[in-house]
Amino acid sequence: MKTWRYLLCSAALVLQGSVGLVAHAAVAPAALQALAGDDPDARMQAVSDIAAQADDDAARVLHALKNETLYATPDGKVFIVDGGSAVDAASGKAVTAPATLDGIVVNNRLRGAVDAALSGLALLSPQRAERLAAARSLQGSEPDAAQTALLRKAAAAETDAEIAALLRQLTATADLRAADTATRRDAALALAGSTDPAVRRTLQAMLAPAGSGGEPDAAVRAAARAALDAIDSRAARTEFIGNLFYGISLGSVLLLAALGLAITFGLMGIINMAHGELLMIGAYTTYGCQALFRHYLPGAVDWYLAAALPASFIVAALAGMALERTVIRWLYGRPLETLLATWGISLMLMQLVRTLFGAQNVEVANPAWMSGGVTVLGTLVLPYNRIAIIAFAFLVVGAVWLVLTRTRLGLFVRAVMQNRRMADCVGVPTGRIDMMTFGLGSGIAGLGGAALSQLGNVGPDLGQAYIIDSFMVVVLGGVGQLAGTVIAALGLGEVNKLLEPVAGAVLAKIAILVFIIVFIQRRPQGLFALKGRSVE
Amino acid sequence: TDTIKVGILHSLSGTMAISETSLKDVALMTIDEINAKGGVLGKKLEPVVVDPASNWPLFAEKARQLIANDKVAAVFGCWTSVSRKSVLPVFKELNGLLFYPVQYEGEELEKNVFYTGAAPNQQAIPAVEYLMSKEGGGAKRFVLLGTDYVYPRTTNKILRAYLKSKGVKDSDIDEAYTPFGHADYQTIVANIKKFAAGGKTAVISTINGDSNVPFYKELGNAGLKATDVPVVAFSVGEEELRGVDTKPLVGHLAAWNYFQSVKNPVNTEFIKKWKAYATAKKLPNAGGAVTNDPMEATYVGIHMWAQAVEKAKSTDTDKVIAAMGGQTFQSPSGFTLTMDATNHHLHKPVMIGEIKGDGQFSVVWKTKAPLRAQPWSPFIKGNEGKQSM
Amino acid sequence: MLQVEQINQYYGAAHTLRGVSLAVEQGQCVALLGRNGVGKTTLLKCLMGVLPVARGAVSFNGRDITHWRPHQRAAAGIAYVPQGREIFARLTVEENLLMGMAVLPRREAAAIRDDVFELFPVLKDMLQRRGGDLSGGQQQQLAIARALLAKPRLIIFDEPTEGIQPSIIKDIGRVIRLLRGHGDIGILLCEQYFDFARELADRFVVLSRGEVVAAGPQSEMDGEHVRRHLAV
Amino acid sequence: MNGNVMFSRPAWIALAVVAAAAAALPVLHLAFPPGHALHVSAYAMGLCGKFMCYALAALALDLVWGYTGILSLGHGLFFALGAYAHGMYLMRAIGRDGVYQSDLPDFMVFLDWSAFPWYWAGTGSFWYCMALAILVPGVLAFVFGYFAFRSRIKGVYFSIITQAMTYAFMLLFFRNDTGFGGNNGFTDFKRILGHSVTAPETRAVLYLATLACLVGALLLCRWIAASKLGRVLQAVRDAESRLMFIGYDPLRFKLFVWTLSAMLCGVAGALYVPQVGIINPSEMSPANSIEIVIWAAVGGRGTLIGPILGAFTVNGLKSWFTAAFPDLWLFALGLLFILVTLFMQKGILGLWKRKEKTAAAAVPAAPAPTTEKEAA
Amino acid sequence: MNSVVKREGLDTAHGVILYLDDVTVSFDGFRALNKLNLEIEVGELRCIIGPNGAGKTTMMDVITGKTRPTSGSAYFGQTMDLARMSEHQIAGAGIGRKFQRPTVFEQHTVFENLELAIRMDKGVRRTLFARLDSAQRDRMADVLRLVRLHGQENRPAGLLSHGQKQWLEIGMLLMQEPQLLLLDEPVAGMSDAETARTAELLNELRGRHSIVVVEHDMGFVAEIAQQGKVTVLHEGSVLAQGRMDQVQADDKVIEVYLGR
Ligand SMILES: Nc1ncnc2c1ncn2[C@@H]1O[C@H](COP(=O)(O)OP(=O)(O)OP(=O)(O)O)[C@@H](O)[C@H]1O
Ligand SMILES: Nc1ncnc2c1ncn2[C@@H]1O[C@H](COP(=O)(O)OP(=O)(O)OP(=O)(O)O)[C@@H](O)[C@H]1O
Ligand SMILES: NC(N)=O
Ligand SMILES: [Mg+2]
Ligand SMILES: [Mg+2]
Repeated sequence: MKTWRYLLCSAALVLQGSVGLVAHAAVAPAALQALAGDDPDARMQAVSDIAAQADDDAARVLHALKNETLYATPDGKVFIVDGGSAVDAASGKAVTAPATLDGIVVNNRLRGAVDAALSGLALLSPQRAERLAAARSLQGSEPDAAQTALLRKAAAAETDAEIAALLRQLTATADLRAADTATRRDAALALAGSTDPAVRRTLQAMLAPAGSGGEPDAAVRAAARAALDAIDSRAARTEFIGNLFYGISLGSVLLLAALGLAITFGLMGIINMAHGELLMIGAYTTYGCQALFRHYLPGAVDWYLAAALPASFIVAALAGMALERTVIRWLYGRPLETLLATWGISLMLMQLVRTLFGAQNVEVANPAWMSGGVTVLGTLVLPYNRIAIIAFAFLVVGAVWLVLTRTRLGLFVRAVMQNRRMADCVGVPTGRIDMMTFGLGSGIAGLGGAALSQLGNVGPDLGQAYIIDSFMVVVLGGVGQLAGTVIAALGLGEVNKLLEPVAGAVLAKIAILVFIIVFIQRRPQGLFALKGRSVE
Repeated sequence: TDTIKVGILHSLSGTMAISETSLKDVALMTIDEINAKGGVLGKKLEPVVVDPASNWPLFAEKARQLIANDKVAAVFGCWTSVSRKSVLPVFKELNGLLFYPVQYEGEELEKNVFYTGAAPNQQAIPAVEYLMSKEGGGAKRFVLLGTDYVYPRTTNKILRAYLKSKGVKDSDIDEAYTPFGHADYQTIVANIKKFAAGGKTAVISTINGDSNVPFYKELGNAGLKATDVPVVAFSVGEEELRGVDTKPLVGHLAAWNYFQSVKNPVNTEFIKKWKAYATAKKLPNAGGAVTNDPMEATYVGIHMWAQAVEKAKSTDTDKVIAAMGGQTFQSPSGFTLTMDATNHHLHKPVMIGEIKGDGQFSVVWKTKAPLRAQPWSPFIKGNEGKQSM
Repeated sequence: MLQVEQINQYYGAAHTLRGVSLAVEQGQCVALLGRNGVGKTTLLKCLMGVLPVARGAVSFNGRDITHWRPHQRAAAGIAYVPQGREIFARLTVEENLLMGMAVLPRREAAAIRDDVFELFPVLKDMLQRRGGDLSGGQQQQLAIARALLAKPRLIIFDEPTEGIQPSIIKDIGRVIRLLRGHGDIGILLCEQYFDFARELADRFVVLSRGEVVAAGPQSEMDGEHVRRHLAV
Repeated sequence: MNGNVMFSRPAWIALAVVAAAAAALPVLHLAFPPGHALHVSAYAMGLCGKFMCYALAALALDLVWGYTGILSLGHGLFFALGAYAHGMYLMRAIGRDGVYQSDLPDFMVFLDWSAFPWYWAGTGSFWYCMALAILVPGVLAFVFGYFAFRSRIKGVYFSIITQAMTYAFMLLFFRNDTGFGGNNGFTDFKRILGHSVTAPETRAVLYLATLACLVGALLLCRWIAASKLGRVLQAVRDAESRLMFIGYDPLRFKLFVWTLSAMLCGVAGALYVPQVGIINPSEMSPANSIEIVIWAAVGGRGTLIGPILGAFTVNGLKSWFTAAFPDLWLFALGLLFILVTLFMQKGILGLWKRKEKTAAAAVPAAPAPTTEKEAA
Repeated sequence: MNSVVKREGLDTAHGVILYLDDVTVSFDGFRALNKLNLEIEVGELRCIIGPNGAGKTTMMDVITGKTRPTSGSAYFGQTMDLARMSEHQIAGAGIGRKFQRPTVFEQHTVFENLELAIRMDKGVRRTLFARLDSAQRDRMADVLRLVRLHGQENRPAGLLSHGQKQWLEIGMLLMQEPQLLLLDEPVAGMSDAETARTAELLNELRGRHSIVVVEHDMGFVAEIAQQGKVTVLHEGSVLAQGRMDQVQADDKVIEVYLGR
C-alpha cells in the first residue's frame, strides 16, 4: 500500500508537469533530519516527503540513500559523500565533509520505499528502459480503486506496447474491485495474461466462498476461475521450460568442468586427480585478472573476462605442461600410478593456493553485463551469466572437436594416446605431443575454471567440488569419447534438474548416482562405447 | 615450566579451512596480546597449533594429543558441531577444557566445554522475530533453507515450533536442504520465487560453508531482491562475504552477536589489532582482513579463560571451570559479556545486519542487553524440565 | 647406408644381443634370419630406437644415430614394419595411413598415394573401418602400406609375411623387389619364411643367441652352416 | 611368484617379531604408570590401533586391487558400514545414559521417533552387530559385484561406479531421516559388553583384537594369494578374457575376492569405531576411499605387507605432520606421494625387494597395449 | 599322451563334434560370416584356409563364444548350443583355442601358465584348495619339453619372444585336453624347422582330438591335411572344400587366395 502512495504522489506531480516548476528547491532540512534519525516511521515519512518534492535534488538524495552514500552528522545534518567530495543535501552545495559523518542506515523497509519512489519518478521518464523497470517494480502490490485513475492516465500516455500492457494489467487488478460486475468480469478475463504473482493471489481470493470475502457473482467467478487456470497452466509450462533451462545450464557447467578431463583422462588415460586444481588455477587467474583490471584499468573492469579467458587458458596450460614434463611423463603406461602422483599434486596445489591467497574464498564478480538476467515468458529469469556459460561451453566443445578431428595435431594426439611407441616410430615427436595434449587439457580446465568463477566459489577447494562429477561425466560418456562427454554432461544436468523439484536436492543427487551405476550396467563402456575388436 | 601451553584445534586444510583458519589466527593474535601484557600467572602462553584437517576422527586424535601429550591447559577450537561431538568424549575422559566459539544448535551442556558462540535463542529466534515485525517487512511465509546436517536441522526444528506458536501455518513454511558443497541453486531459487508468490516471504538460510557463494550469486542474478524476499543467514559473516560480490545482495540479512561494523572503542581497537596482526604476519589477503562473530567469540573466550586462570591462580581444569562462572569481559560487540555459571554459555547481545555493497553489514536491529542462552530450547519437546540450566 | 657396429643389449640381466654388427647398403636387401627367440626383433627395435643399446654404435648415412629417438630416425628416413603390426586400433584405416606420412611435410601428406591401394586393394574398401577391426592379415597389409607411405630410405621389416595369404605374399615380394630395384632404398628383412627371404635378399645375416653366427651373400644362403643355425 | 610356501623362513620370523612387539604395547600401557620410561601412552596405543584398522582396510583393498586388478574407489564404504554396524551396538549400549535419558539414542529422541526403526532390531546384541559388520558390507558387495561383474564392467568404469556408490551412501547417511544420526553419526559411546570404552583394559583388549584380526587377515590373504586361486586372480588382472577361454568363470573369482575384501573392510571398520569414538558419514566420502588406495600404493601394491606398511607410513606421517607443521604439511605429504610414484615404482616395499633380487627388475613395464586395457 | 577323457554332456552320436549351420555374423552391415555351414567330425583334423579377412578368425570367435552369431546356429555335439553358452562354459565343455595373436598370461611364469590351463574343475573352491599331483606334474614336464620351453619354466611369459609365446599357447591348449582344438595360425612367426615340428605334433594329436587349423602356410597345411578335408573360406562362406591337391588346383581358390 505504502509503495503506491509514494509512487502516485510523485507520478501525479510529474503528470501535472510540475517537475520543471519546482526544480532547484532545496530538500527540506526537517525531512533530512528525520531521515537521519532513529524513528522508523518518521524516516518512512521523510522519504515520502522528499519523494513528493519530485525534483532532481530529491532524486539525488534518494539515490544517495539507496547507494549508501548518504551520511549524517550526529546533529542531523545530511551530506552526500561521493569519493572525496561532499554535498550538503539540504542546500545542494559542495562543502567539505565534517569529520563526524556516519552513514545513514537503510533497512529493507526504507529501501523498498526509496525504490518505489524512484520508480514513480521513473514512470514518466523519457527512457523506455527506466519506464519499463518502473512499471515492473510496481507489480506485486495491490492498488486501490481510487489510485487506478492515475495509472490509467499513465497508461494512456504510454507509447510503448509492453509497458502499456503492464500498466493495463495493473489497472485491471484495480478493476476487480469495481462495483459493476461486467467491469469485474472483464478485468478478471484481462488478467488471464498476467504474470504478476499478486494477481494470482487476488484471483484466488475471489474464488473463496462468497461469505468469506469471495466474489459473489457467478459469472465473475467463472471468469476468475478461467483466468486462474490460464495463469496456472502457463506457470506450469514456464516452470517446465525453466527446469529444462536449468538442466542445460547445469549440464554446461558439468561439461566445462569435465571437458579438460575428457582430454587428460579420456584421451591420455591419466587418472588426473589434480584436474580440479587446474580448474582452480583458471579461476584464480580470473581473480587475478579482475584484480589487475580493478587496479590498473578501473574504467574497463567489465571487460576483465576478455583478458581472463586467454590468461586462464595459458596459465593452466603452462601449469599442466610443467606437471607433465616433471611428473606425468614418467608415468605413461602406469595409469594407476598417475592417480597417486596427481593426488599428491592436488594436495600441494591446494595448499599452495591457501598459502598465497588464504584459505577463504576470493571474490570474483560478474561483469555488469553478466549480472542480472533476461525475463522470458513473463516470470522466468534466465540469468545472463548462465546463458553466457552455456554459449561458452558449446564454443569450447566445438573448438576442441575441431582441433581433435580436423587437424593433423589432433590425429597425432589420438595416435600417440593409442600407441605411443608406434607413433614415435612413424615420426611423431611423442614427448612434445604429450606435453601439448596435457597442456591443452589443462588449458581447457583453466577455461572451465574461469567460467565456473562466474557461478560459484573461488577458493582452494573449488576443484574438489567438481572432480567427482567430472569423472562421472567422462566415464558415463565413455572414456575417450568427446561426444559422449557432451551428452553425458547435458544428460546428467537435465535428469538432475527434472528430478530435483520432485525429490529435493539430496535425493536427486542420490538418484543421479544410482542412475549412473545402473546405466553403466547396461553400457559397461559408457554411453558412446566403441564396439568390436578394436577395443580389446 | 615457565610457559602455559594452550591448544588450538582448528582445521587448516580440508573443507572447513575456509572458516576455521582465521579463528586460528585470531587465537594466536589474542595469545600474543595476553603475552605482551605479561601473560597469565606471570607465565607466557605457548600456543600449540595442530591441523585436524576437517576430519572428525582426527579431531578426536588431535584433542587427545593436545591434552595428554602436550598437556595444554585449555583448547580453543572446533567449528562444526560434529567436530565438537567427536572431541567431547576425549575432553570428558581426560578432564580437559574446550572453548567453542561458533553458533550452534544447542541440545548440549558439558562441564568441560564453554560455549562462546550463540545458542538458537541468541540468534535464530530474534532474527525471525525481526522478520515478522513491521520494520523487518512483516513476513508471513518462510522458507527454511539449510545444508543437510544437524545444526540447520535443529535450528529449523526450533524455528518451525516457534513459528507455529506465532500462528504461522505449516503450509506457509517450506523446508529444504541441500548437501554439503551443493553448488547449483537454480531450482531452489526458482522454488523460493514460486513460494514467495503466495505472500510476503522471507528465507531463513542455514546454508553453511561453500554453498553460500553459489546461492547468493544465483539469488542476485535471478532478480530476487531483498526488498521482495529477504534472506536472513546464520552462517554468513564478513569472512564469508569476502568471496562474494555483494552489490546484488544489498539488503539481505544476517543475525549474529557481533558485526565488524559495530561502532565502539573496544571494537575499533580489536579491528585495528587484527589488521595490524594480519599485516605483520603477512597473512594472505591481509589487505582485506575482516573480523567476524566467531573471531570475536574466540577472542572473548581466550581472554575470559585467562581471567579465570588468574582468578583461580591455577590452570587446573576444575578450578578454572569454577572460576569461569560469572566472568565478564568488555567485548568488541560493545557489550559486557558474562559467562553463565550454570550453563557455560555466554550471555550475548543479538544483532541483525543488512549486507552493504562493501561487504560489511549495517546493523538494523539489536537487543538492548545481552540475552542468556537457552541451550535446551523450550521449543523442543522434552526440554521443558531443563529450562533452569 | 646403415651401419651397425658391435651393439649389445640387455633385458635386465639377460644379455640379449652380443656384439652384433651388420650393414645395409643402398639398393640392397639384407635378410636377417634366426630361430625363435634369438633376438631378431630385439635387434630391429634397437635399430629403430625403441630399445636403447648398451654398447656399440648405429649410424645411418654417415650420421651416428645411436642415441636418437625413434621419431628422429623416422624423420631421417627409416620406416619400420613391426612384428605384431602395431596398428592404431581405434583410428580408421585412412587415419592409420595418414599417420604413415607423419614425417612428410603437411602439403605432401594431404592425400594417400594410390600405389598402396594398387598393392593392397582391400585397404581401399576399408578406409573408414577401424584399424583394430581388421583381420590379422589385413592389419599386416596396413602396417606395410603405412611404412611405404613415409617414402623411406631404409625399410625395416619384421616378419612381414606373417599371417598373410599366399597371393599377397607374392605381391609383397614384388614390392620389395621393386623397392630394391629403385636402387636408393635399403631393406632390412627379418623373415622366418626362408624361401621368401632367399628370393629377395642380396645378403643374409644369421643370428643365434644374440650373436651373428653367419653372414654372407645370398648365394651362400642355402649352405649347411646356415641351415644348422636355423634348425631346431 | 611361484611356491606353495606361504612365507619364507625369514619372513615368518619377521612377522612373529613385529606381531610380538605390537602385542607388547598394551602390556606396557597397563603395566607401567604414566611417566615411567617404559610406559606407552593411551594416545600412542590408540594411534597404533587406529592405524592397524587402516592397515586392515588397505590389506583388503590390496587383495582386489593388487592381485585382481579391480581398483575400488569405494572401500571406504565397506569400512564405514562395518563401523556403523558396530556403532549401532555401541549406541544401544549407552542405554539411558544419554542426554535425553531414553532407551533410544539421543538423535532419535530428537527426531521425535518413539521406537527403533525396523533395521535397528536386534542391534542390542553385540554378536548380532558383529555379524552385521561383516555381513552388511559382504552382502552389499556381493550384490553390487554380481551385477557389475556380470555386466563385465571393468577398469575405470568399475572404479567410478564404486565411487558413485560410496558417494550415494554418504549422502544417504547424511540425511537425518535415514536413521543413523545424520551428519553427527554415532559418538559419545559409553561401554562395550559392559566395560567402559575408555578404561585402559578395554582399550588394550580392543587393541589386541585388532592386532589379531590384522595378523589373521594377513595370513588368510597370504594363503589365498599363494594358492592357485591367487594365480587365477592375477590372471584376471592381466588377461581376463584369456582366462575365460581356458574355462574359468572370472565372475565367480572376482565376486569371491571382492566380497571377501569388503567383509575384511567391515571388520576393520568395526574395530575402528570403538577406538576412535566416532563414526559419521564423512568416512564414506570418496576421498577416504581414495586414501585407502593411496596407502596400498605407497606401501607397494600386490604385496600384502606393502599396504600395511603404507597405511602406517602415510598415517604416521600425517599424524606427525599435522602437529609439527600444521600449515605446510600438505606440501610434504603431496611431495611424498609424488616421489614414491616416481622413484619407488613398487612402493616402499619395492625398495627393499629391489635389493633382495635385482633380477626382478627385468620385468618390463607393461607394454603399451596392455596399459590401454588397464586404462580403458 | 593319454587319451581324451569323455566329457559329460557331449553327445557325438552322429560322429560329428561341431556343426555350424547358416551362421551369419555382421558388423554394422558388413558380413564377416555369410551363411556359413561347416561340420567337423569326431577325431578329424580339418584345415581351413582362405584370404585375409575371409572370416576364419570370426568363425573361431563364434565357436568359442567370443562373438555371437547374428543368425544361424552353432552346436557342439548334438546338443550343446554354443550361442547360449558363455566363453568359460564352452571352454569347460571341451573346446580349446589358440589365438591368432599369441595371448598368454604375461605376468605369470611359463609354469604357471600351464598350471592354470590344467584340466580340472575350475570353480572357486576347487581352485583355492588345488594342489598339483604327480601325474599332473609329469604331464606338465612333458608338455614343457614338447613346446621346448623346459628350462624357461620360471620365466615370466611376457618375456618370451613372439614365437615362444606361440609355443606356450599351444602348450596351454594341450594341458586343457580339449576335445576340439581350434588353432588360429599356429605356425605364424615360426621358422621352417619349427613349423615342421609343429606339423609333427599335430599329426601326433590327430585322432585323439578333433582339430581345426587355420593357416596360410601351404607347406604346413599340406603336411597336416594329408588326405583329410581342407575348407576354403571366402567372404564369410565356404568357397571350396576337398583334399589339399583338389583345393590347390581349384581356379577360384587360385584366383582369390593362392595367386598365380
Ligand atoms: N621385454 C623383454 N624382457 C626380457 N626379455 C625379453 C623381452 N623381450 C624379449 N625377450 C627375450 O629376448 C630374447 C630375444 O627376443 P626377440 O623377440 O628379439 O626374439 P626373436 O628373434 O624376434 O624371436 P621370434 O622369431 O620368436 O620373433 C628372447 O629369449 C625373449 O625371451
Ligand atoms: N568388429 C568388427 N567390426 C568390423 N569389421 C570386422 C570386425 N571384426 C572383423 N571384421 C571384419 O571381418 C572380416 C573377417 O575377419 P577375420 O578376422 O575373421 O578374418 P580372417 O579370415 O581371420 O583373416 P586373416 O587371415 O587375415 O586372419 C574382415 O574383413 C574384418 O575386417
Ligand atoms: N555449529 C555449526 N555451525 O555447525
Ligand atoms: Mg621376433
Ligand atoms: Mg584371422
